[in-house]
Amino acid sequence: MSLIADAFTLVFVAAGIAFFAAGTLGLVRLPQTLSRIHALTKADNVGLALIVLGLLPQAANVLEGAKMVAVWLLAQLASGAVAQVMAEAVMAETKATKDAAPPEEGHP
Amino acid sequence: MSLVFDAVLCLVLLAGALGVVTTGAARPAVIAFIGYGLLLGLAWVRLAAVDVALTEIAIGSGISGVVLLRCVRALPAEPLTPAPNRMLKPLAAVVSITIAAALAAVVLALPEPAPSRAADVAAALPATDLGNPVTGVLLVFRALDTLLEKVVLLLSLVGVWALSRDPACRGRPAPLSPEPAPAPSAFLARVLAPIGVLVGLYLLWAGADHPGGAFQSGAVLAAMGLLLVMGDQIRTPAAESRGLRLLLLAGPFGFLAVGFAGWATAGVFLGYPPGAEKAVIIAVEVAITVSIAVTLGLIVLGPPAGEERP
Amino acid sequence: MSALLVLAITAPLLGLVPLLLLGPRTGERAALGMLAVNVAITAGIAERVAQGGRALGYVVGGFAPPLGVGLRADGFSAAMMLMAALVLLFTGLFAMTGPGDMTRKVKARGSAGMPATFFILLLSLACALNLAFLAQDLFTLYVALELLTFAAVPLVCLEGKAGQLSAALTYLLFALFGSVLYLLGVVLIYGLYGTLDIAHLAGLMAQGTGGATAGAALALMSAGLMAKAALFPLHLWLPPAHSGAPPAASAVLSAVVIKAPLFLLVRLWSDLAPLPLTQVAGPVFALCGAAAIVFCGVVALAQERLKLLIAYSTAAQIGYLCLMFPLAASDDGPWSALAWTGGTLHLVSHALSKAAMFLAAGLIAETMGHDRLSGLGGVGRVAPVSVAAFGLGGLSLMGLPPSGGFVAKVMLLTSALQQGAWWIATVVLVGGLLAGGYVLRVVVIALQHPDSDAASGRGLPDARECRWRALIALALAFGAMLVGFMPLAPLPFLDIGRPVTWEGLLP
Amino acid sequence: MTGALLFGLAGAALVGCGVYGLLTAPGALGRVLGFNILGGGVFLMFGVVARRGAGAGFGADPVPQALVITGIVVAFCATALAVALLVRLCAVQAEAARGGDGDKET
Repeated sequence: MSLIADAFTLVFVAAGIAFFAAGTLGLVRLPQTLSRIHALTKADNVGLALIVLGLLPQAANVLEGAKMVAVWLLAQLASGAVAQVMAEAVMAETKATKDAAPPEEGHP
Repeated sequence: MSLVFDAVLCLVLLAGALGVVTTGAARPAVIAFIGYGLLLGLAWVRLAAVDVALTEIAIGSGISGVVLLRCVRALPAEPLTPAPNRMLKPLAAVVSITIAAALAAVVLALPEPAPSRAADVAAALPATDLGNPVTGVLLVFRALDTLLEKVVLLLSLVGVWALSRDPACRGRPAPLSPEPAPAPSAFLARVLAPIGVLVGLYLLWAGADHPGGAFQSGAVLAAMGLLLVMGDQIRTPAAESRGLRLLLLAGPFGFLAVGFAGWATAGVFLGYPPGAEKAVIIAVEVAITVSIAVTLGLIVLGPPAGEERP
Repeated sequence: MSALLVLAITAPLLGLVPLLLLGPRTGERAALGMLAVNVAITAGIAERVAQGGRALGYVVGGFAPPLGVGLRADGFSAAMMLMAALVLLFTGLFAMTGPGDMTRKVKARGSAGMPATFFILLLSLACALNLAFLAQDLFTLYVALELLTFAAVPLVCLEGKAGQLSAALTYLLFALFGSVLYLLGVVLIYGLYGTLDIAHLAGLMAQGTGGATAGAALALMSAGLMAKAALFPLHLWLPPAHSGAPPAASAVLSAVVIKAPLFLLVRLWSDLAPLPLTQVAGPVFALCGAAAIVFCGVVALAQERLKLLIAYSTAAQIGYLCLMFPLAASDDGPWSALAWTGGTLHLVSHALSKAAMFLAAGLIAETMGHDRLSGLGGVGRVAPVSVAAFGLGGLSLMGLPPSGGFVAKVMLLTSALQQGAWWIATVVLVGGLLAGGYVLRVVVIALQHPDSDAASGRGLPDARECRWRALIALALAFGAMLVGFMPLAPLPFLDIGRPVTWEGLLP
Repeated sequence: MTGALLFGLAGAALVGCGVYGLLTAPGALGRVLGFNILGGGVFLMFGVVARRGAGAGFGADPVPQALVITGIVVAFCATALAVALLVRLCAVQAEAARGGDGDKET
């Protein structure tokens, strides 16, 4: 039983790490900020999900497992919302530079 | 195996620190610093200091990061930097490496077995009815330090407020952003803030017996408050508000009041009434958590912008 | 167990409540009341120490060191506390909104009382200083130093001008660098001995178990304290910060704030470090002190602004304390005790005279509208009391009788000559000459006939000095002179409670 | 215990990094960051001392841990005050640059 659980963990965590690595590669190599954000959020969310899933059999009790799932859910929520906010900021910035207006910094 | 992990962690930590100090531009340096803070938190977990790890991540990396990022935005894009002396960097490198090497030698020479107060704390802790020894040291054995450090926190807010254009420190802090909050921010604030407040309260409640406590909880609560401000869910409070001032004073002066009460009940300043130690300690923790949360939040928001003219 | 020690730390804090909750005028009165209470408490402590002939102690929370933290007042700390409390009270009175301050004419000149924030910072300073003089735990002392920094830095930039802000920022960065170095020393000490209590550490260190690490820890802590005390060569932040601040702020910064790290330096090297180590470190400190006295003294001579001149004089005068270390660490019984008394007495008398001089300089600058020395000809006619306060305070800096500075410097000089330390004696004399140069230069300009100031082509303004404020400065200057009526002998009071121990003080 | 030693060496190296940052930083913000790195290294050494002092059923000596928590909060206060000063200084300087040669110091 524990052997199966360990194998399950090993496979899923390894897969999760692969996704994280891919996301990081995207962050480093992709040319545009928007595509970077895309790569990072998508790949990392899947990666985190796989790692949490892989670790679930190792949880000592139900509460601990529930905490791990909660961590994943909160990360989902935060990364999704933050990615959108950042994307909007990037769009606004590119628009501002296109209009050739000096970017507004600080408060009026 | 764990030694390999520690070694890798140390190397990444160092790389992060080097990244912070060698990156020329302000924004990447601050972002690298935030990442460095998270890694440092991991190092604290490896050193069996979970309380410190929580504090480091919440305050040392999280709230400090927000303060620094705000600073980057408020500074002019091209800071007026004189061309650094050619010789400066190699010279500085030599000095720093010498210092690091000397310190490393000192660390290696620390005595074995290491002196420790762990046994004293273990002997005295049962009398306080607490399960978390760090909370015991902070709130009972070295309560004077903690009380005065609350005053330091209050004083740093006074220092920030003293930079207001209004000498009487009135009005609300300038908004975090001149534009209305984007929809995802508002959504995040509405959904995440209640959960975050719950987490903060849990950290406070757990702190008596498990890792956690007033600082960690206060930092999480402050972060949730800031999230609500960023999401336009609440307005920044006015600095002259009597209620706000009371919240700021609750922690340090509540603690001080308990200290004086200890004089009456336990016969010594900052003592706790025999038999009711834990209840009183938790009451103190609640008061200082509230003050920490409000103070941290206000420090991030910055000096009040002066009295509003209707 | 003496309750007064706890009150000395907590009473100033209680004064913050009305300042933060009630109106500025009520808060200001409460703050002044608390500063007066602080004087009463510290006087009470000094009286108890003198009466009992031994130190007072208090164990906070009932947990004895090394697990808990203790407070302890010996003769030296009682003297320093009383001095600091007096300076803070007088400065508070100087800064209050006085009669006639609310008129528009005075307000336009910017001479009204200080804002409520100033009094918050002043009370916090009182708490931080008392803690620094009383705490016996190296980490509690760190908290005290930080409290001091956070109360002192905003004082520099209360008016929010660009020069003040950048001076405050430099000051803060130096102070933070100092704290980190100090903390690094603390962690090494804890790693070596597992305790931070000074009395316990003194016992452990005397056994000589620490080796080079203990020396490194003490050196790091001292370097940190030197950065905070603006000791040469870490003095660069002091002149802009102390000269740019409002006069009442400059007075407390120069008179008492830098005295806390200096006090701790003395604590570290005469109470904590074992004698052989002090004998090694002493000459290094003396060299730094000599360089401060000569270098900063010469720079002070060349200043064109009155407040900058006084600030450089502060950087020079703190050098005298450092001359004391090698003299006091020798095994030469009475003569080393004389040097110790001289050095510590210098801390007290310099505080009083420097506070008087900065307050007087502030009034002179306010009366004339500027503080350029070239335009101050004849200021003695419009600000006679301020000039008198400046001159009397200057007596002490020059080391002329009757003044506290005279007694302190003669003690140092005698001890140096008796021990054959010729170079230290020479530095003491040269420092006195330099101080004489820059103080007399100001006094001569102030007493000139206004008409002789033809170069600037400006007459004296119609304004007159604020008389009651000038009298406060004069009172402080007289205080510095009163210290001069001490007998020229080791003062038994300052020696009460040494060496540091908890024996007989724990419940 | 060797793990603790490793972090001790890392702490020493971080102190070196912080000193380098303080010495070479072009602006005040860089110095504040350098101070924070330096502080982090010093705190880490507290952690090492605590870990070495493990005993009596605790994974680490609780006293240095408590000291570090206090230290982190104080370091945050310092950072916040320095940043606030810097922001205000830049604002005042920008105003002076815009409004000609603004008010002269007295």
